Amino acid sequence: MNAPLKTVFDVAAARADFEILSREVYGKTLVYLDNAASAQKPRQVLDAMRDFAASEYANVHRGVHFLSAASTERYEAARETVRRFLNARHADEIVFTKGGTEAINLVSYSWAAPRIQPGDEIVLSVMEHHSNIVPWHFLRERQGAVLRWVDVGDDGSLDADAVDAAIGPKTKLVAVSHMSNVLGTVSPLREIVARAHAKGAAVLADGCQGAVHAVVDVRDLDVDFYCITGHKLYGPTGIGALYAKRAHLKAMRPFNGGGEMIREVGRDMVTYADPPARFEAGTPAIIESAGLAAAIDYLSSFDRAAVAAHEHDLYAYARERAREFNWLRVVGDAPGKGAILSFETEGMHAHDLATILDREGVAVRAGHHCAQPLMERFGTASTTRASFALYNTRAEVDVLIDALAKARKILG
Amino acid sequence: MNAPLKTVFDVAAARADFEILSREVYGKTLVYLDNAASAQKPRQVLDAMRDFAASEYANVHRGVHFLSAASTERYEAARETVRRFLNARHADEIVFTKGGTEAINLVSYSWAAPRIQPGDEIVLSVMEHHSNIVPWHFLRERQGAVLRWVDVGDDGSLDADAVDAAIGPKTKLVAVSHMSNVLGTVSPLREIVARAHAKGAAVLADGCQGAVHAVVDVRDLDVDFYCITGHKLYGPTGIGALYAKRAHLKAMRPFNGGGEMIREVGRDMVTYADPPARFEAGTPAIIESAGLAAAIDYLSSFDRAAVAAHEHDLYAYARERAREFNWLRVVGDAPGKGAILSFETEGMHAHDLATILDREGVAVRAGHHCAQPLMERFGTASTTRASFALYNTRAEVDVLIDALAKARKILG
Amino acid sequence: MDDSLRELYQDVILDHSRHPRHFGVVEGATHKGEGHNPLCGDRVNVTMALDGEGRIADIKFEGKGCAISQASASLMTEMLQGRSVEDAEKLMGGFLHLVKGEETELAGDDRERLEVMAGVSAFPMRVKCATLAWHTMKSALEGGS
Amino acid sequence: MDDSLRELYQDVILDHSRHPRHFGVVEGATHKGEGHNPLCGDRVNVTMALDGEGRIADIKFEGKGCAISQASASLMTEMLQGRSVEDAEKLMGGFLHLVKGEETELAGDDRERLEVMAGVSAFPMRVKCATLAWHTMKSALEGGS
Ligand SMILES: Cc1ncc(COP(=O)(O)O)c(C=O)c1O
Ligand SMILES: Cc1ncc(COP(=O)(O)O)c(C=O)c1O
Repeated sequence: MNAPLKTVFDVAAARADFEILSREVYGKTLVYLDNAASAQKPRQVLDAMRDFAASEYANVHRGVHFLSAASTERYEAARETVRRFLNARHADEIVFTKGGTEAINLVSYSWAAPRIQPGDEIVLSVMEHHSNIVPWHFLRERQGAVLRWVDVGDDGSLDADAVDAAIGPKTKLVAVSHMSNVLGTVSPLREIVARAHAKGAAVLADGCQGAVHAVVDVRDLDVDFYCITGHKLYGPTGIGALYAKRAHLKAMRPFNGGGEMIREVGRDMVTYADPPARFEAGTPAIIESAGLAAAIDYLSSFDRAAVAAHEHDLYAYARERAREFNWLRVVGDAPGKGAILSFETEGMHAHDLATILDREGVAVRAGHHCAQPLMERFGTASTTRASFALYNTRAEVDVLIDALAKARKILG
Repeated sequence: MNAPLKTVFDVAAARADFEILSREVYGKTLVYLDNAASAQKPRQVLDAMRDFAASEYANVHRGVHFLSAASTERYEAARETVRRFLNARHADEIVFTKGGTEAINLVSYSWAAPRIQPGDEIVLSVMEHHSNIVPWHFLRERQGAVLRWVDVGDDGSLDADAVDAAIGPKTKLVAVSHMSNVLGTVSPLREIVARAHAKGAAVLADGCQGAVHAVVDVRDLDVDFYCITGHKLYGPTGIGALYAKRAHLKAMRPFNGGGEMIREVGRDMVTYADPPARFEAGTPAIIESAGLAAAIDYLSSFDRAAVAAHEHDLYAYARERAREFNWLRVVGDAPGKGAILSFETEGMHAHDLATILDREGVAVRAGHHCAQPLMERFGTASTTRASFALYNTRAEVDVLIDALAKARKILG
Repeated sequence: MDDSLRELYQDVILDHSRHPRHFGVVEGATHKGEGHNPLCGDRVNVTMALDGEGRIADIKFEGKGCAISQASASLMTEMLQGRSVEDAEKLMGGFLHLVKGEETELAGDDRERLEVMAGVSAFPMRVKCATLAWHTMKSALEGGS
Repeated sequence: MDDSLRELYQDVILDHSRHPRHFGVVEGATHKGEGHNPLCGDRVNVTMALDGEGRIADIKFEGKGCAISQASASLMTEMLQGRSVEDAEKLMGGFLHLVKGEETELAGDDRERLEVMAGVSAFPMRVKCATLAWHTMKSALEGGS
């Protein structure tokens, strides 16, 4: 599975793995800069899924026959791949989910809901994605939890002291994204965890963006819960994973009920399987697990630091070139931030801009990016966002900049 | 999308669509008879997913750019395909889920949980799959619901009168499988619905098996909730769907919280989107939705009645040939049942049998089939199950019978 | 430059979006509506005062949004001022067809004035932007103040 | 017939599974355990009476299951009768390695008698069947009665 590490990052070679990147839209070459919404998938991932489905597929677990054994092995090997990717201690600390959103909801329903008393607090940053907000709003609406919000600085940075200040004796959980999908801000996660633990609060890190752009070590971070999603990791849709410390999982009640997650079912009793099975009711995303493992293997085949440097170069170049436009205001400029360029444009609405960029072949996202509290913080309803992946190039940044200039001509 | 209907079912032509069927295991041709656990996928499904991912993929909704629009269109077209497949009135009555299990849990969490008072009753048949039992056990454990069980006859048939008798003034829901995954029994669903409605109870039908083998018309059935799962329908893993009457969906609270399912998110308030978006938090199984649509199109390209007749012929032939063995007792022989042959074998344990069959290339399932209450009803811990799909043949039944005879020689 | 873009962002549209007519709130409105575009989070308010004969004596809108939604709201208010409720509903039906690229029952002067919005039909993802104000107007008429 | 099948279902195994030794419940047991194989729903009970010196004076099992699990339980009880708790744990370690096809520390007579179970290693899905009774015995020793 582990190809030798490529130590210099060769973007042209990587691009060749992504068939979609050579397609055209409206007669222009596609410039895909909507990676924070979802990344494209290399042929290694698509091949892995197709080959698996066409040659080894059956339902997992409980089956005695050859294909079922092969599928089960493949599925559990994917769990081990995720474990390694996050450097979790045990494979049984990895629960497969349908995506990042479900992973957070699992924590909300299975860990938090039975533990939350009215007045208990959950600390959130204002830069959270709705997926790391709404599950906590449920606890507010249904059980009287109190949400305590931590602001970010004007540059979008999140300060561990500010988080610390929000944590009180009634704080049960700190829920914070590892990397913001709008600002690119990378949270001081290790420090936040230390502060939270010192006060007896657990920490959930939303790693849907963070795990894509940097090496994650959940043991070093000492985080209680960490979630990832396949489709942003160059992997398939329909799969994600939750890391949770073994002790947490053991103490958590089930989320969905169904096959595979039980020990015994009677008419008036039911007992549950041990983790991680307890949290994987029903037939899991079997084929997608092979795709996720292939995606992680793909990403891991590169020197991650070289990829990060490449992405940072793209961001820095785009940031620099954006200075040409005095009508463009970048939102989020924290030190060490990831390769996401969000901006407002004076007198031009993000949607009009995105429509014009689209006709130039440039795919960006315009809107609130599922982060309305953050939009409110920056006094806007929407921004335009160009987010970079390993396969993007400086030449694509140039296309973006030219397209922005054109849009200005039309709308300005 | 709609190829002309093939009016005579040509099993050899269909087999050619399933690459995996020509593989060998242990040097023997694969005879895949574990279809009730999960069906194999035709190249039409695998191609649809791969082509989509390699040429049109982006995240759905909220995106202004070309690929996002194309993906959204594809995703919503899949919803329309499911609507048509079930003959639902409106596409917004179809909610995509990660599978059959999640669909039932959605009803349990979003519809039932807020409506169940201690002592309220849920009526279940003893032949339910754990996925249609455990979510109701949750309501028993957490909210004091009472489960009322309806027995099946010795031949495995489910009687509408028996269901009716179990429905009382405190019954909120009748949860029953359309077709049993162990017995093959087809429930008298239309009658059950009429009886339940007459007494003010809603009906959830677990169609994970039923929808595979017969044409479903949720309007004619007048059922309140109906669920399907992709992987048994010759489609991908990681996707399923819930049909629910529009009025139910409108009145239901959200299940998972996250992106796409909100209208507005503030620091101290949240409002939710209309159905079906309200129940589809986060990035959905986008690529899988194209696969599911392709699977439904594939199945619909055949004369369904001809497929059903073919499957029934396989069952009848296997049933007949099984009479050669006086040590084999069939479990489930209800009139009109689907193509599932479950049996006990005197002096031979199902797992030993399945292991020997496996070495002959024959994949069957042995165990409790996620239906422990049913096993208890029939006084056994496990059965062996051969379940037929459209691509199976009489010749494969012969291989099964020969393998059974061999097993008897070894174990008998 | 792409023809469909030129058609979409023609001068009339940009002028309406930059200098929206009937921007504000009708004092003593008899009907109010609030609309929300989940695609972008944009919002629009429509206020109206109906006279005794079911005519829209006054109509205004307020809100922030993209050029399409602003222009559409501005054009709508301009056209509906003084028209009957019945007219408003007919115009809306015709407008929806127009921006979806379907056969439209709009005719004469109405057709001519709304024609500037026809370019939206080449941009399916933007149709909601164009129809937001109209839907809000309709729900205001249905819901009352 | 497949060699690995012949190896798995050799006569000794089938004999043990058809005529299990030490089948039943130890009266006045000092240690009890209940095991459950989620794969098939099979169950096994192990009861033991330990004497003052930490020896297994009596051991029996009860339960239904596949040939592999029954034979394994029968063989286990036969071998552990009269052995020390320490021995039992060592034997278990060796047995687990054996059925997984790994290097095993079993030797001499123990090795010879358990060798009949080595065929399980070619059937990874069945390893749990073979180890069920042993795990149950271990948890009985740990948990007490
Ligand atoms: C009758 C029945 N209901 C529910 C399920 C669960 O569906 P899924 O595996 O898609 O979660 C299955 C299959 O496992 C089934 O056979
Ligand atoms: C920071 C962040 N958290 C959570 C999510 C939700 O993940 P998913 O779309 O896999 O449900 C996303 C992406 O949509 C995200 O960017």
